[in-house]
Amino acid sequence: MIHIQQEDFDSGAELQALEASGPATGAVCSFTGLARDYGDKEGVSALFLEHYPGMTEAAIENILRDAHERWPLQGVRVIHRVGTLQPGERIVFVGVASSHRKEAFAACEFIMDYLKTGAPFWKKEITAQGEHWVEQKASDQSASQRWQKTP
Amino acid sequence: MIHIQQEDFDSGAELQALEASGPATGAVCSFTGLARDYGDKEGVSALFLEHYPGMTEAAIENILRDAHERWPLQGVRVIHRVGTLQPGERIVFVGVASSHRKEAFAACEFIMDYLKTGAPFWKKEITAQGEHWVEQKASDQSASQRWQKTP
Amino acid sequence: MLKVLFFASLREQLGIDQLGLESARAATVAQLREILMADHPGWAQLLSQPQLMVAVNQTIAGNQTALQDGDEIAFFPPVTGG
Amino acid sequence: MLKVLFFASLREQLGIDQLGLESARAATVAQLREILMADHPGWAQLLSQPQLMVAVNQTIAGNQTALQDGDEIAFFPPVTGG
Repeated sequence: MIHIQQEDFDSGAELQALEASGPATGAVCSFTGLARDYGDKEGVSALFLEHYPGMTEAAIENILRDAHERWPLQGVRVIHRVGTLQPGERIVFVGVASSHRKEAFAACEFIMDYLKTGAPFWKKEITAQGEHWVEQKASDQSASQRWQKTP
Repeated sequence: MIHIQQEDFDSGAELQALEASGPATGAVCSFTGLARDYGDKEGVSALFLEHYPGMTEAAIENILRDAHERWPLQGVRVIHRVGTLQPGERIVFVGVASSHRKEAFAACEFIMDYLKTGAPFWKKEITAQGEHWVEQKASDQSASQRWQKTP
Repeated sequence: MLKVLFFASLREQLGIDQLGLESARAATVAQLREILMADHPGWAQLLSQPQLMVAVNQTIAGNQTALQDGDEIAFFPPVTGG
Repeated sequence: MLKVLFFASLREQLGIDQLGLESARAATVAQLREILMADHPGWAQLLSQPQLMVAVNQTIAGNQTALQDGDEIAFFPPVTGG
Protein backbone atom coordinates (compact mmCIF):
# COMPACT_ATOMS: atom_id res chain seq x y z
CA MET A 1 0.00 0.00 0.00
CA ILE A 2 1.65 3.18 -1.26
CA HIS A 3 0.13 6.65 -0.95
CA ILE A 4 1.60 9.93 -2.14
CA GLN A 5 -0.57 12.79 -1.02
CA GLN A 6 -0.67 16.39 0.13
CA GLU A 7 -2.95 15.76 3.12
CA ASP A 8 -1.80 14.62 6.54
CA PHE A 9 -2.60 11.04 7.55
CA ASP A 10 -3.38 9.08 10.73
CA SER A 11 -0.11 7.32 11.60
CA GLY A 12 -1.76 5.67 14.62
CA ALA A 13 -4.42 4.06 12.44
CA GLU A 14 -1.72 2.88 9.98
CA LEU A 15 0.25 1.29 12.82
CA GLN A 16 -2.81 -0.46 14.20
CA ALA A 17 -3.82 -1.76 10.76
CA LEU A 18 -0.39 -3.42 10.51
CA GLU A 19 -0.74 -4.83 14.04
CA ALA A 20 -3.97 -6.49 12.86
CA SER A 21 -2.18 -8.36 10.01
CA GLY A 22 -3.11 -11.76 11.47
CA PRO A 23 -2.05 -14.36 14.04
CA ALA A 24 1.32 -15.04 12.36
CA THR A 25 2.38 -11.40 12.85
CA GLY A 26 4.59 -11.05 15.90
CA ALA A 27 6.40 -7.81 15.09
CA VAL A 28 5.49 -4.42 13.64
CA CYS A 29 8.11 -1.74 13.09
CA SER A 30 7.16 1.77 12.01
CA PHE A 31 9.07 4.89 11.07
CA THR A 32 7.67 8.41 10.89
CA GLY A 33 9.72 11.22 9.36
CA LEU A 34 8.78 14.72 10.53
CA ALA A 35 9.59 18.22 9.33
CA ARG A 36 12.18 19.72 11.71
CA ASP A 37 12.76 23.42 12.35
CA TYR A 38 16.38 23.02 11.22
CA GLY A 39 18.01 21.15 8.39
CA ASP A 40 20.85 22.29 6.15
CA LYS A 41 20.19 25.70 7.81
CA GLU A 42 18.67 26.92 11.08
CA GLY A 43 15.26 28.53 11.41
CA VAL A 44 13.37 26.48 8.84
CA SER A 45 9.81 27.82 8.76
CA ALA A 46 8.48 25.40 6.13
CA LEU A 47 9.44 22.58 3.78
CA PHE A 48 8.33 22.14 0.19
CA LEU A 49 8.29 18.59 -1.17
CA GLU A 50 8.22 17.93 -4.92
CA HIS A 51 7.93 14.54 -6.64
CA TYR A 52 7.78 12.99 -10.11
CA PRO A 53 4.24 11.60 -10.41
CA GLY A 54 4.25 8.08 -11.79
CA MET A 55 7.98 7.43 -11.44
CA THR A 56 7.87 7.98 -7.68
CA GLU A 57 5.16 5.35 -7.18
CA ALA A 58 6.99 2.90 -9.47
CA ALA A 59 10.29 3.45 -7.64
CA ILE A 60 8.63 2.77 -4.26
CA GLU A 61 6.96 -0.36 -5.66
CA ASN A 62 10.40 -1.60 -6.70
CA ILE A 63 11.78 -0.94 -3.22
CA LEU A 64 8.89 -2.86 -1.63
CA ARG A 65 9.36 -5.76 -4.07
CA ASP A 66 13.04 -5.94 -3.04
CA ALA A 67 12.03 -5.88 0.64
CA HIS A 68 9.54 -8.72 0.13
CA GLU A 69 12.24 -10.77 -1.62
CA ARG A 70 14.65 -10.29 1.28
CA TRP A 71 12.34 -10.86 4.24
CA PRO A 72 9.02 -12.65 4.89
CA LEU A 73 6.63 -9.75 5.45
CA GLN A 74 2.91 -9.84 6.20
CA GLY A 75 2.23 -6.19 5.45
CA VAL A 76 3.90 -2.96 4.34
CA ARG A 77 2.48 0.57 4.27
CA VAL A 78 4.21 3.62 2.83
CA ILE A 79 2.78 7.14 2.87
CA HIS A 80 4.79 10.14 1.63
CA ARG A 81 3.48 13.66 1.60
CA VAL A 82 4.24 16.36 -0.98
CA GLY A 83 3.60 20.10 -1.05
CA THR A 84 4.23 22.61 1.74
CA LEU A 85 4.74 21.33 5.31
CA GLN A 86 5.26 23.14 8.61
CA PRO A 87 7.81 22.06 11.26
CA GLY A 88 6.39 19.21 13.32
CA GLU A 89 4.26 17.86 10.48
CA ARG A 90 4.57 14.25 9.32
CA ILE A 91 6.42 13.82 5.99
CA VAL A 92 6.65 10.06 5.61
CA PHE A 93 5.41 6.88 7.27
CA VAL A 94 6.81 3.39 6.65
CA GLY A 95 5.36 0.44 8.57
CA VAL A 96 6.18 -3.24 8.27
CA ALA A 97 4.58 -6.37 9.77
CA SER A 98 6.53 -9.62 10.07
CA SER A 99 6.63 -12.71 12.26
CA HIS A 100 9.89 -11.71 13.93
CA ARG A 101 11.47 -8.59 15.33
CA LYS A 102 14.77 -8.65 13.45
CA GLU A 103 13.04 -8.91 10.06
CA ALA A 104 10.57 -6.11 10.88
CA PHE A 105 13.33 -3.69 11.92
CA ALA A 106 15.55 -4.58 8.95
CA ALA A 107 12.80 -4.27 6.34
CA CYS A 108 11.53 -0.95 7.74
CA GLU A 109 15.01 0.60 7.79
CA PHE A 110 15.83 -0.83 4.33
CA ILE A 111 12.71 0.78 2.86
CA MET A 112 13.48 4.14 4.49
CA ASP A 113 17.12 4.06 3.35
CA TYR A 114 16.12 3.37 -0.24
CA LEU A 115 13.30 5.92 -0.19
CA LYS A 116 15.94 8.52 0.70
CA THR A 117 18.15 7.73 -2.30
CA GLY A 118 16.01 5.92 -4.85
CA ALA A 119 12.58 7.58 -4.99
CA PRO A 120 12.27 10.90 -6.84
CA PHE A 121 11.34 13.36 -4.11
CA TRP A 122 13.08 16.71 -3.60
CA LYS A 123 12.94 18.87 -0.52
CA LYS A 124 13.25 22.64 -0.30
CA GLU A 125 13.80 24.45 3.01
CA ILE A 126 12.21 27.85 3.52
CA THR A 127 13.79 30.20 6.09
CA ALA A 128 13.43 33.88 6.93
CA GLN A 129 16.57 34.45 4.79
CA GLY A 130 15.16 32.74 1.71
CA GLU A 131 14.79 29.25 0.36
CA HIS A 132 17.18 26.56 -0.83
CA TRP A 133 16.98 23.01 -2.14
CA VAL A 134 18.36 20.41 0.24
CA GLU A 135 21.56 18.65 -0.89
CA GLN A 136 21.70 14.86 -0.86
CA LYS A 137 23.72 13.63 2.14
CA ALA A 138 26.69 11.30 1.76
CA SER A 139 25.35 9.53 4.87
CA ASP A 140 22.12 8.73 3.01
CA GLN A 141 24.10 7.25 0.12
CA SER A 142 26.15 5.07 2.46
CA ALA A 143 23.01 4.04 4.39
CA SER A 144 21.46 2.55 1.28
CA GLN A 145 24.73 1.12 -0.03
CA ARG A 146 25.32 -0.94 3.11
CA TRP A 147 22.33 -3.16 2.17
CA GLN A 148 24.14 -4.22 -1.00
CA LYS A 149 26.71 -6.25 0.93
CA THR A 150 24.71 -8.96 2.69
CA PRO A 151 20.95 -9.38 3.08
CA MET B 1 7.86 6.61 30.40
CA ILE B 2 7.60 2.96 31.41
CA HIS B 3 4.34 1.11 31.99
CA ILE B 4 3.88 -2.51 33.00
CA GLN B 5 0.22 -3.41 32.97
CA GLN B 6 -2.35 -6.11 32.32
CA GLU B 7 -4.62 -3.93 30.16
CA ASP B 8 -4.20 -3.33 26.45
CA PHE B 9 -3.01 0.12 25.35
CA ASP B 10 -3.45 2.49 22.40
CA SER B 11 -0.29 2.06 20.33
CA GLY B 12 -1.49 4.69 17.85
CA ALA B 13 -1.81 7.30 20.58
CA GLU B 14 1.66 6.38 21.88
CA LEU B 15 3.15 6.81 18.41
CA GLN B 16 1.46 10.16 17.91
CA ALA B 17 2.59 11.40 21.33
CA LEU B 18 6.19 10.70 20.27
CA GLU B 19 5.63 12.43 16.92
CA ALA B 20 4.60 15.53 18.90
CA SER B 21 7.93 15.65 20.79
CA GLY B 22 8.78 19.07 19.36
CA PRO B 23 10.28 20.80 16.31
CA ALA B 24 13.72 19.19 16.73
CA THR B 25 12.21 15.72 16.32
CA GLY B 26 12.66 14.46 12.78
CA ALA B 27 12.35 10.72 13.30
CA VAL B 28 10.14 8.39 15.33
CA CYS B 29 10.67 4.63 15.29
CA SER B 30 8.25 2.27 16.99
CA PHE B 31 8.12 -1.45 17.60
CA THR B 32 5.08 -3.48 18.62
CA GLY B 33 5.43 -7.10 19.71
CA LEU B 34 2.30 -9.23 19.31
CA ALA B 35 1.22 -12.64 20.56
CA ARG B 36 1.48 -15.12 17.66
CA ASP B 37 -0.48 -18.36 17.29
CA TYR B 38 2.80 -20.29 17.15
CA GLY B 39 6.03 -20.05 19.08
CA ASP B 40 8.19 -22.88 20.41
CA LYS B 41 5.18 -25.03 19.43
CA GLU B 42 2.27 -24.78 16.98
CA GLY B 43 -1.31 -24.03 17.94
CA VAL B 44 -0.69 -21.53 20.74
CA SER B 45 -4.09 -20.51 22.11
CA ALA B 46 -2.80 -18.07 24.74
CA LEU B 47 0.33 -16.63 26.33
CA PHE B 48 0.92 -16.01 30.02
CA LEU B 49 3.43 -13.28 30.92
CA GLU B 50 4.96 -13.10 34.39
CA HIS B 51 7.30 -10.41 35.73
CA TYR B 52 9.23 -9.44 38.86
CA PRO B 53 7.50 -6.27 40.13
CA GLY B 54 10.04 -3.62 41.02
CA MET B 55 13.06 -5.24 39.42
CA THR B 56 11.44 -5.22 35.98
CA GLU B 57 10.82 -1.48 36.10
CA ALA B 58 14.36 -0.85 37.38
CA ALA B 59 15.89 -3.03 34.65
CA ILE B 60 14.00 -1.15 31.94
CA GLU B 61 15.05 2.19 33.45
CA ASN B 62 18.66 1.04 33.19
CA ILE B 63 18.18 0.06 29.54
CA LEU B 64 16.66 3.47 28.76
CA ARG B 65 19.51 5.24 30.59
CA ASP B 66 22.00 3.35 28.43
CA ALA B 67 20.04 4.28 25.30
CA HIS B 68 20.02 7.98 26.27
CA GLU B 69 23.80 7.83 26.81
CA ARG B 70 24.38 6.33 23.37
CA TRP B 71 22.03 8.47 21.25
CA PRO B 72 20.42 11.92 21.53
CA LEU B 73 16.75 11.07 22.09
CA GLN B 74 13.81 13.42 22.58
CA GLY B 75 11.39 10.83 23.90
CA VAL B 76 11.09 7.15 24.75
CA ARG B 77 7.97 5.14 25.65
CA VAL B 78 7.92 1.53 26.78
CA ILE B 79 4.78 -0.45 27.60
CA HIS B 80 4.89 -4.16 28.45
CA ARG B 81 1.85 -6.22 29.30
CA VAL B 82 1.67 -9.09 31.78
CA GLY B 83 -0.98 -11.71 32.47
CA THR B 84 -2.89 -13.80 29.92
CA LEU B 85 -2.90 -12.69 26.26
CA GLN B 86 -4.65 -14.11 23.18
CA PRO B 87 -2.99 -14.45 19.73
CA GLY B 88 -3.02 -11.11 17.95
CA GLU B 89 -2.90 -9.09 21.15
CA ARG B 90 -0.16 -6.50 21.74
CA ILE B 91 2.53 -7.60 24.22
CA VAL B 92 5.05 -4.77 24.10
CA PHE B 93 5.49 -1.31 22.58
CA VAL B 94 8.77 0.59 22.32
CA GLY B 95 8.81 4.02 20.67
CA VAL B 96 11.70 6.45 20.28
CA ALA B 97 11.85 10.07 19.05
CA SER B 98 15.12 11.53 17.78
CA SER B 99 16.32 14.18 15.36
CA HIS B 100 17.61 11.65 12.85
CA ARG B 101 16.49 8.36 11.36
CA LYS B 102 19.58 6.28 12.07
CA GLU B 103 19.52 7.11 15.78
CA ALA B 104 15.79 6.43 16.10
CA PHE B 105 16.07 2.98 14.50
CA ALA B 106 19.18 2.06 16.48
CA ALA B 107 17.80 3.15 19.86
CA CYS B 108 14.46 1.40 19.32
CA GLU B 109 16.10 -1.89 18.31
CA PHE B 110 18.67 -1.60 21.14
CA ILE B 111 15.89 -1.19 23.72
CA MET B 112 13.95 -4.17 22.32
CA ASP B 113 17.06 -6.38 22.19
CA TYR B 114 17.89 -5.63 25.83
CA LEU B 115 14.28 -5.99 26.97
CA LYS B 116 14.41 -9.53 25.57
CA THR B 117 17.49 -10.51 27.59
CA GLY B 118 17.79 -8.08 30.49
CA ALA B 119 14.32 -7.40 31.89
CA PRO B 120 12.72 -10.06 34.12
CA PHE B 121 9.71 -11.20 32.11
CA TRP B 122 8.86 -14.85 31.47
CA LYS B 123 6.50 -16.18 28.83
CA LYS B 124 4.43 -19.38 28.95
CA GLU B 125 2.71 -20.78 25.87
CA ILE B 126 -0.64 -22.51 26.28
CA THR B 127 -1.67 -25.04 23.62
CA ALA B 128 -4.36 -27.71 23.35
CA GLN B 129 -1.68 -30.23 24.42
CA GLY B 130 -0.74 -28.36 27.59
CA GLU B 131 1.48 -25.48 28.58
CA HIS B 132 5.23 -24.88 28.64
CA TRP B 133 7.58 -22.06 29.54
CA VAL B 134 9.37 -20.52 26.56
CA GLU B 135 13.13 -21.12 26.39
CA GLN B 136 15.46 -18.17 25.90
CA LYS B 137 16.70 -18.06 22.29
CA ALA B 138 20.39 -17.99 21.42
CA SER B 139 19.43 -15.44 18.73
CA ASP B 140 18.12 -13.10 21.45
CA GLN B 141 21.39 -13.38 23.35
CA SER B 142 23.43 -12.61 20.25
CA ALA B 143 21.10 -9.73 19.34
CA SER B 144 21.83 -7.95 22.59
CA GLN B 145 25.50 -8.87 22.61
CA ARG B 146 26.16 -7.23 19.24
CA TRP B 147 25.54 -3.81 20.84
CA GLN B 148 28.53 -4.36 23.11
CA LYS B 149 31.01 -4.03 20.25
CA THR B 150 30.55 -0.49 18.96
CA PRO B 151 27.84 2.06 19.75
CA MET C 1 8.01 13.80 -30.23
CA LEU C 2 10.16 13.45 -27.13
CA LYS C 3 8.74 14.84 -23.90
CA VAL C 4 11.46 16.33 -21.70
CA LEU C 5 10.82 17.08 -17.99
CA PHE C 6 12.86 19.00 -15.41
CA PHE C 7 12.41 18.81 -11.64
CA ALA C 8 13.26 20.64 -8.42
CA SER C 9 16.29 22.99 -8.44
CA LEU C 10 16.95 22.26 -12.12
CA ARG C 11 13.36 23.18 -13.01
CA GLU C 12 13.72 26.46 -11.11
CA GLN C 13 17.13 27.29 -12.58
CA LEU C 14 16.05 26.59 -16.16
CA GLY C 15 12.74 28.35 -15.55
CA ILE C 16 10.81 25.61 -17.36
CA ASP C 17 9.26 22.32 -16.27
CA GLN C 18 8.85 20.61 -19.64
CA LEU C 19 9.35 20.90 -23.37
CA GLY C 20 8.81 18.86 -26.53
CA LEU C 21 11.46 17.97 -29.09
CA GLU C 22 11.30 16.30 -32.51
CA SER C 23 12.29 12.70 -31.89
CA ALA C 24 14.39 12.59 -35.06
CA ARG C 25 16.85 15.09 -33.53
CA ALA C 26 18.14 12.85 -30.70
CA ALA C 27 18.77 9.10 -30.79
CA THR C 28 20.36 8.93 -27.33
CA VAL C 29 20.26 10.79 -24.03
CA ALA C 30 23.73 12.20 -24.79
CA GLN C 31 22.48 13.66 -28.07
CA LEU C 32 19.40 15.08 -26.41
CA ARG C 33 21.56 16.81 -23.84
CA GLU C 34 23.76 18.33 -26.57
CA ILE C 35 20.75 19.59 -28.51
CA LEU C 36 19.23 21.17 -25.41
CA MET C 37 22.53 22.93 -24.66
CA ALA C 38 22.85 24.09 -28.28
CA ASP C 39 19.26 25.37 -28.41
CA HIS C 40 19.59 27.19 -25.05
CA PRO C 41 23.12 28.56 -24.53
CA GLY C 42 22.39 29.46 -20.89
CA TRP C 43 21.66 25.82 -20.03
CA ALA C 44 25.12 24.36 -20.75
CA GLN C 45 26.44 24.49 -17.20
CA LEU C 46 23.20 23.31 -15.60
CA LEU C 47 22.77 20.33 -17.93
CA SER C 48 26.40 19.21 -17.64
CA GLN C 49 26.43 18.96 -13.83
CA PRO C 50 27.99 15.55 -13.16
CA GLN C 51 25.55 14.58 -10.40
CA LEU C 52 22.50 15.28 -12.59
CA MET C 53 20.26 12.20 -12.99
CA VAL C 54 18.23 11.19 -15.99
CA ALA C 55 15.25 8.87 -16.35
CA VAL C 56 13.76 7.54 -19.58
CA ASN C 57 10.12 6.47 -19.33
CA GLN C 58 10.35 6.79 -15.55
CA THR C 59 13.33 4.42 -15.21
CA ILE C 60 16.82 5.62 -14.31
CA ALA C 61 18.88 5.82 -17.48
CA GLY C 62 22.33 6.87 -18.68
CA ASN C 63 23.92 8.93 -21.44
CA GLN C 64 23.98 5.95 -23.81
CA THR C 65 20.30 5.10 -23.39
CA ALA C 66 18.56 5.03 -26.79
CA LEU C 67 15.50 7.21 -27.37
CA GLN C 68 12.51 6.71 -29.59
CA ASP C 69 9.39 8.60 -30.54
CA GLY C 70 7.02 9.05 -27.60
CA ASP C 71 9.66 8.66 -24.88
CA GLU C 72 9.49 10.71 -21.69
CA ILE C 73 12.93 11.90 -20.54
CA ALA C 74 13.40 13.55 -17.14
CA PHE C 75 16.45 15.40 -15.81
CA PHE C 76 16.70 15.99 -12.07
CA PRO C 77 19.15 16.50 -9.19
CA PRO C 78 19.92 13.74 -6.64
CA VAL C 79 16.79 12.93 -4.66
CA THR C 80 16.24 14.16 -1.09
CA GLY C 81 12.89 12.81 0.10
CA GLY C 82 11.91 11.06 3.30
CA MET D 1 15.47 -12.34 57.78
CA LEU D 2 16.26 -12.99 54.14
CA LYS D 3 13.33 -12.92 51.73
CA VAL D 4 13.74 -15.49 48.94
CA LEU D 5 11.62 -15.33 45.75
CA PHE D 6 11.17 -17.79 42.88
CA PHE D 7 9.73 -16.98 39.45
CA ALA D 8 8.24 -18.62 36.38
CA SER D 9 9.11 -22.29 35.68
CA LEU D 10 11.23 -22.47 38.84
CA ARG D 11 8.32 -21.20 40.95
CA GLU D 12 6.04 -23.82 39.42
CA GLN D 13 8.55 -26.67 39.80
CA LEU D 14 9.33 -25.83 43.44
CA GLY D 15 5.64 -25.23 44.13
CA ILE D 16 6.40 -22.09 46.16
CA ASP D 17 6.84 -18.43 45.25
CA GLN D 18 8.64 -17.17 48.34
CA LEU D 19 10.05 -18.09 51.73
CA GLY D 20 11.87 -16.45 54.64
CA LEU D 21 15.20 -17.57 56.09
CA GLU D 22 17.18 -16.52 59.16
CA SER D 23 19.84 -14.16 57.83
CA ALA D 24 22.49 -15.61 60.12
CA ARG D 25 22.34 -18.89 58.19
CA ALA D 26 23.69 -17.55 54.85
CA ALA D 27 26.39 -14.94 54.32
CA THR D 28 26.51 -15.36 50.52
CA VAL D 29 24.28 -16.46 47.66
CA ALA D 30 26.27 -19.71 47.43
CA GLN D 31 25.58 -20.49 51.09
CA LEU D 32 21.91 -19.64 50.68
CA ARG D 33 21.65 -22.05 47.77
CA GLU D 34 23.30 -24.85 49.81
CA ILE D 35 20.97 -24.28 52.73
CA LEU D 36 17.89 -24.33 50.49
CA MET D 37 19.05 -27.61 48.94
CA ALA D 38 19.79 -29.10 52.37
CA ASP D 39 16.43 -28.02 53.79
CA HIS D 40 14.52 -29.33 50.74
CA PRO D 41 16.14 -32.45 49.27
CA GLY D 42 13.89 -32.35 46.18
CA TRP D 43 15.23 -28.93 45.18
CA ALA D 44 18.86 -29.87 44.56
CA GLN D 45 18.62 -30.37 40.83
CA LEU D 46 16.38 -27.34 40.23
CA LEU D 47 18.58 -24.94 42.22
CA SER D 48 21.83 -26.15 40.66
CA GLN D 49 20.77 -25.59 37.02
CA PRO D 50 23.71 -23.69 35.50
CA GLN D 51 21.55 -21.19 33.60
CA LEU D 52 19.58 -20.18 36.73
CA MET D 53 19.86 -16.45 37.47
CA VAL D 54 19.93 -14.75 40.83
CA ALA D 55 19.20 -11.16 41.85
CA VAL D 56 19.95 -9.57 45.22
CA ASN D 57 17.77 -6.57 46.03
CA GLN D 58 16.55 -6.56 42.43
CA THR D 59 20.02 -6.37 40.90
CA ILE D 60 21.60 -9.29 39.04
CA ALA D 61 24.05 -11.00 41.42
CA GLY D 62 26.37 -14.00 41.52
CA ASN D 63 27.26 -16.86 43.83
CA GLN D 64 29.81 -14.76 45.71
CA THR D 65 27.46 -11.85 46.40
CA ALA D 66 27.32 -11.14 50.15
CA LEU D 67 23.96 -11.14 51.93
CA GLN D 68 22.76 -9.21 54.94
CA ASP D 69 19.66 -9.01 57.03
CA GLY D 70 16.67 -7.68 55.11
CA ASP D 71 17.96 -8.62 51.66
CA GLU D 72 15.59 -9.84 48.94
CA ILE D 73 17.06 -12.70 46.90
CA ALA D 74 15.34 -13.94 43.74
CA PHE D 75 16.08 -17.06 41.69
CA PHE D 76 14.71 -17.31 38.16
CA PRO D 77 15.29 -18.85 34.73
CA PRO D 78 16.65 -16.83 31.78
CA VAL D 79 14.17 -14.12 30.82
CA THR D 80 11.90 -14.41 27.77
CA GLY D 81 9.84 -11.21 27.60
CA GLY D 82 9.12 -8.90 24.71
